Amino acid sequence: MPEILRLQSVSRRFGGLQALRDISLTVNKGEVIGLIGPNGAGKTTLVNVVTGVTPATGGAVVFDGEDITKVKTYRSARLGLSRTFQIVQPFAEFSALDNVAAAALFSKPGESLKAAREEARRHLAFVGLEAQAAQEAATLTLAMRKRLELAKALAMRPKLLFLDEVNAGLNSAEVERATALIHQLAADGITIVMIEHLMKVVLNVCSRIVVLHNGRLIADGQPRDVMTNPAVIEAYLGQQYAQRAGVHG
Amino acid sequence: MAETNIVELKGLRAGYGEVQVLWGIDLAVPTGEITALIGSNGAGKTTLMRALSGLIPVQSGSYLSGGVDLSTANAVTILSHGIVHVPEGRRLFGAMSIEDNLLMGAYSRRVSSTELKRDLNRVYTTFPKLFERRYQAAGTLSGGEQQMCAIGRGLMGAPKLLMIDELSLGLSPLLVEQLVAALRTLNAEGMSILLVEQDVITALDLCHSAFVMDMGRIVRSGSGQDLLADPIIGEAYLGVLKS
Amino acid sequence: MSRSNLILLALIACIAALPMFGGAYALRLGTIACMYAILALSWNVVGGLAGYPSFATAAFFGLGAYIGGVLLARGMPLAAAVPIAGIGSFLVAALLGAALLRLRGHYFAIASLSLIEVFREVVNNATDLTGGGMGLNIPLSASAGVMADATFFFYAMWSLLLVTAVMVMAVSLSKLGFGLSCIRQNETAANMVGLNTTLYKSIAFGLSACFVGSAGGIYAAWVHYIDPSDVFDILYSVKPIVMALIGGLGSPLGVTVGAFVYLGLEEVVWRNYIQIHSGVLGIIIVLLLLFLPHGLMSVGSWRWRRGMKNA
Amino acid sequence: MARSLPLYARLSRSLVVAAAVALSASAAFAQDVIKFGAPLPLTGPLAPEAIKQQQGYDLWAEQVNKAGGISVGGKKYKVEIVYSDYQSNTPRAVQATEQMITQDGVNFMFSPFGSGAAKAASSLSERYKMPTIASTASSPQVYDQGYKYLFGTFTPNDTLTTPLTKIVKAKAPNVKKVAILARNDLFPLAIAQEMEKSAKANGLDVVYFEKYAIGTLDHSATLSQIKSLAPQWIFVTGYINDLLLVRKQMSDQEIKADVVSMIAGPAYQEFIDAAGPSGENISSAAWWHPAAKYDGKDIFGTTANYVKLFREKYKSDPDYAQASASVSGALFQMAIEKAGTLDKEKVRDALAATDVMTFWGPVRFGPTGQINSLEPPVFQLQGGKAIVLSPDIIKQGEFKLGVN
Amino acid sequence: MFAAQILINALVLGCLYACIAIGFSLVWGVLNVINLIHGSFIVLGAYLAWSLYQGFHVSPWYALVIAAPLFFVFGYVIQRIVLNRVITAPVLVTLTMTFGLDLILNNAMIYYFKADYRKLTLKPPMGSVSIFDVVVPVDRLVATIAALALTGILYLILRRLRVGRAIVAVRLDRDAAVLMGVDVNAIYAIAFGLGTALAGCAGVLMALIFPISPLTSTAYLGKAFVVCVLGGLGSVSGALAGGVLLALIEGVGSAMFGPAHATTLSFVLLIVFLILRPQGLLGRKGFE
Repeated sequence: MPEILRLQSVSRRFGGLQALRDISLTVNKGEVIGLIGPNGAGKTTLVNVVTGVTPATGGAVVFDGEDITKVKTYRSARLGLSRTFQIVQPFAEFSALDNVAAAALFSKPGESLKAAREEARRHLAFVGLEAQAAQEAATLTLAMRKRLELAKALAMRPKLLFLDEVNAGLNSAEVERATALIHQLAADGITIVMIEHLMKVVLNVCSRIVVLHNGRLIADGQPRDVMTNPAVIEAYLGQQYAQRAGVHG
Repeated sequence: MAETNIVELKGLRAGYGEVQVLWGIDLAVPTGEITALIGSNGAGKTTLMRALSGLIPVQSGSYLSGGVDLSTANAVTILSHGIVHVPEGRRLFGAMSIEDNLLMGAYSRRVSSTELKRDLNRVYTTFPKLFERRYQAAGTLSGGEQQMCAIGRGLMGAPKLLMIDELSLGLSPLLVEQLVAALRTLNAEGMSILLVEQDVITALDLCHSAFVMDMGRIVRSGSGQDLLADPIIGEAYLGVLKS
Repeated sequence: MSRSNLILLALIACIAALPMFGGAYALRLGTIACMYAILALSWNVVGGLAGYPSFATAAFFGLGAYIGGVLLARGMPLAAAVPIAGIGSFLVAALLGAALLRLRGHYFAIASLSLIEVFREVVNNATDLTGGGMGLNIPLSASAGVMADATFFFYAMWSLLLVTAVMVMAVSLSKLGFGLSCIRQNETAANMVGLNTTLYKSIAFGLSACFVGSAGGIYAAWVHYIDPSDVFDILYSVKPIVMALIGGLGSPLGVTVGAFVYLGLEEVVWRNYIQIHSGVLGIIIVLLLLFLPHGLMSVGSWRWRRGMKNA
Repeated sequence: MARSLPLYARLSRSLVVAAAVALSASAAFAQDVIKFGAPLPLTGPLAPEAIKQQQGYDLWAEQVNKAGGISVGGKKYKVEIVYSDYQSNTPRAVQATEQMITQDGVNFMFSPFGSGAAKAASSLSERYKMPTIASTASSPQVYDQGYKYLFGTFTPNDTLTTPLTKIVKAKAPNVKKVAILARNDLFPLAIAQEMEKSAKANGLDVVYFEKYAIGTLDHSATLSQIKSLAPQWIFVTGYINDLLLVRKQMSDQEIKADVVSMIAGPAYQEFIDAAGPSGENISSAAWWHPAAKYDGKDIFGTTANYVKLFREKYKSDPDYAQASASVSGALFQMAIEKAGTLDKEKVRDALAATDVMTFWGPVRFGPTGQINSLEPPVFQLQGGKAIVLSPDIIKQGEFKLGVN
Repeated sequence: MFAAQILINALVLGCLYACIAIGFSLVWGVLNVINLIHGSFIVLGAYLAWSLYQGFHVSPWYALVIAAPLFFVFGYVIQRIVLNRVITAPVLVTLTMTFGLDLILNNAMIYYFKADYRKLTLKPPMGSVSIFDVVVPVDRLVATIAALALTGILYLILRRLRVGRAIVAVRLDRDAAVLMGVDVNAIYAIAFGLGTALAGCAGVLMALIFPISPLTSTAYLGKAFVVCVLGGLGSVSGALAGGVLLALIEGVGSAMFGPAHATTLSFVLLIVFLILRPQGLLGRKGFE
């Protein structure tokens, strides 16, 4: 499979804190990758660095053959790199429709507002929010806002989609619905990197898992292999659990 | 007179503005015990702690401590009842020295300087590292030292109930062990502890009893050992190993 | 076209009838009112739509007045000098905006405030071109009498107001306005959907400066004499904001009504309290902010209220 | 405080009087009052000047009304002055002028303060054919616009600097190098430029000529630089606060020179009071000085009488700004009485034909309307008092060298 | 020698600038409010010193002691009654609010004191001291020492006192401070009171040096702005560094390019600093 994203020794430092150390990673077209790790491991920072929200302090990011390390966020968004936010970031005063329309409008130069709204309707329908199209984003429920976030990301016709905890705070029915959507996107050929805490979703959806811990990449491979990797279990669930898993396993 | 529960919640609801996060929490923290609160990210644990310490208002339901209704109390009043919150991410005053951070912990208590000295010394005895660096800016400490400082700052508030959010976050196992040992000692001296912890085993091994949260509700409670064997823990939290 | 925009156009049309009713003094007040409405509407593009608390209005007013004034003094006709003042202000603002609009909140406010100071001192020291502290004399256009002159400048300012209002409405209905609104609500997210926020903010800053600068150009021709401390007066920055706050941020109608209400109040206060009028003005500002924080139009156009949060 | 309280009380009283007059004017006695409009910068940076202007106008109005009023064709008219605050803001000044002409129905106008605002407002006077006297505009550009209705009581700026240079040249042969420091503002800068011209014309070497920004708080660097150039004559222009600051910092830095001149500070009593001993031997020039000895035909009579009346009312000595305001009123009064009518055209012609001695000096207006009959006095602070050095007819003492 | 004189001038003036700015910086840092009344507070302090000296022969040193509590209460009350109601509003609102308050205070001063210039002239004057050829006026020197003492007192308050620690804590992390039981509104009022007291004391010192008039308030405010941005917000050492830097820029700038350009230079530098280093020279690192 041809690669779509390559990280070469990417680092990010916040003052005294080394949030990312020397991360090297390749993402191939059509993959669905789970990016996991305990709280504070650096997952969101990684996504921020790739999307240009926080610039890397070292290393390089190559997207679709282009070095985007120093490229501004809006440029990489237009290149086909899109994301959702862990804490949803809607345009609060806009209707759901206009939220999605904004994404359709600005990701493609020359798009008209009218055409963008038309397109937005399709994406809203896809995530099941057509009934809420006229509703102000701030008044949507959390689950709806998460789906809105997804519709926004899709409206940008991404080549690579980062999903940052799309399921956090959702109930199990909502999670199932979201999982189905992700499956469908993967089937449509969109490359996906998802940060996810719900392991059942990760295992259900992802073909590959990457584990971060304390800013380091500690595992990268098939779900089975990664999940039985003692370093992962120790990092993710604590040393004692790792020992017990060893005893039982 | 000793109450059996230092905190008792019935049907507590809270959230941020229009977004409701907690949907009726029933929970009791027994006096003198260590209670753990576990659950996945976004389950509402931190929100619950913020409601308990008065950082966000309680929308409805009851919140009693020692027979006193605290549901409408502000942070200062709640502190005066000995309920002290060590927040997630430590939230130290980074530019202030360790000692100044500790002194801030005692801010709400109007006590003599000798008493302050004594309490400071107690914290320094518990965490000797802090004493060594007491004039160093808290922001320059390592993660483990920061957590010690945060707990120490909490201790300076003379807590009856110490609430710690994410004790082990970002810490090495050795450090976690040290902190756990310190908490056991404090508990043995009579302090009640409410712990939010993502290292499930650490939490369940340490606590007397635990509550499992999901989607803003308490979905299970029981002793630590019972819960370790409970399949719901796997559902909510440890799904990974069961597959 | 929304109802409030139609009302605004109707309001502006009504103002055009002023010369039929008022004398020269009324026309002067009308000219001033149109001028401030232009400043407030222009400010609204940056402050209301994009949510950046700009205090740079006076800087571009002065800049436009001086560009216009210098050209007029060298014999250029008004019809050429004013557009050049507008375009010049646009370019300067757009370029500066690219650098300044990276700042947020307080920092942006101060930087934009400092622009006034910098521009004033630059003009002050460019004595050969601007006359520096001696001020700049602008020759009278062939005087056709009191009323003719007053009417001419009234209509000049009125036309600019009309153009400004149409511009502001067009912007708010366009992709640009849509993008600025995104920036106000959530700049990170706006970047994330592929919006070139720097470009949009610069254009907004430039557009706003363009009409302010043009107003400055007309003003220079109108008063015949400008000096740096008069045209680079911080009140030209503050008053439009107060007007927008009175009317309710964001809505062009609200801002325009706010401008007229404010000037009406000021005229009354000024006439009746010579010694303490600026204090009375201060009291009005304080009371307004305490008791009517969302402005007069807050009942009518509640949607715009949220703009305040990000402002 | 001791000084300001009664002053404030007086001012508010005069306002009350003015208000009362205004009220009554609108009623039955409307015809018996002549209204003069006076836009003043009561607030903003020029506020101190506004107070002086107001004092001058008020004193004149009080004297006229005490004497029964201005007689026009045998009928006595009381004088009323309509004030307005234009906030030291030129467009406001113009607006206020138009308001007074069109709304308040004033009969005659006084210009707003300074050359800039007077010029801006003068076009209105011309359009409305409103006789107007500018009591504080010296710049010839104000007058050479070809306007018929504008008159001014200040001679051009060079009439201040030229006699000053002459005296220095004659009495201080050691002076070779001049340093000029000017406030970057209309009047101070214009004076400084005249000074530069007259210094060069007299063969002096201008070793330093710089402007300082309005609102400058500190001059120490500038003064250090001037000190290093060792000029024998230091010439500074600005408003009182600037000059006080410069003087203070000069003595702080122990800067000495044979001649130190300041315009316009030493003409003001406040400057003399505040500078104290450090004001000694500072020279200056102004359009008028209370030491002048003119025997006027106006309502105030002799200069001495004017000073006496002023002292009685304000407990301080008048300076040129106050006197100019008063004489402007007196000139109007004489022109109206001579014309025998309130007709604006006729009063204008009477003003243009003015040739009279006043407490201010001989008054004749040139073809542009600017006064051309005055020889402004040069003076020097000696022993805490301003001593007139020229012109010879009012000379009080000799020029002294050395400012420490 | 000329260079040495410029340097000494700048050092002395810089400390005075720091004194002008420090209260402004405290309020900005802790309350996140750009306090446009600050300049008028300074002028009011100067009038207090002048009135006490002219009317009652109270020396400015005693006036400092009188001004501090008076201004503290004044500031405390203004914050509690007016500012606190809009404290969480966006910068536009708080800024416009302080602008309105400034109009009121400044107009009141013009009304009461008139706009003319007063000067507090000590009798006898303090003169100057000269070392080699470098001259330093004694009153500036003394005012500088007093200014340093004031900043030192503020430093001690913030470092040593319980309430000072709380002010710093609120500045660093408002929510965490609430968790410590800090009454944020009270701390805001105290910080604003302290800022006002510092402005009043600065005014007393400035009365020794500069002519007094309500019209000078904008000049003081302008200096405070630049010093804060250059030095960094809410930090005593930052204010000192910013003050000296500004004085140096002005001094050297006016010697090199002429005094008319000194102000321009300082404001251009302010904008450059804002864009490149918004935290200022010493911002964010230190709090003291």
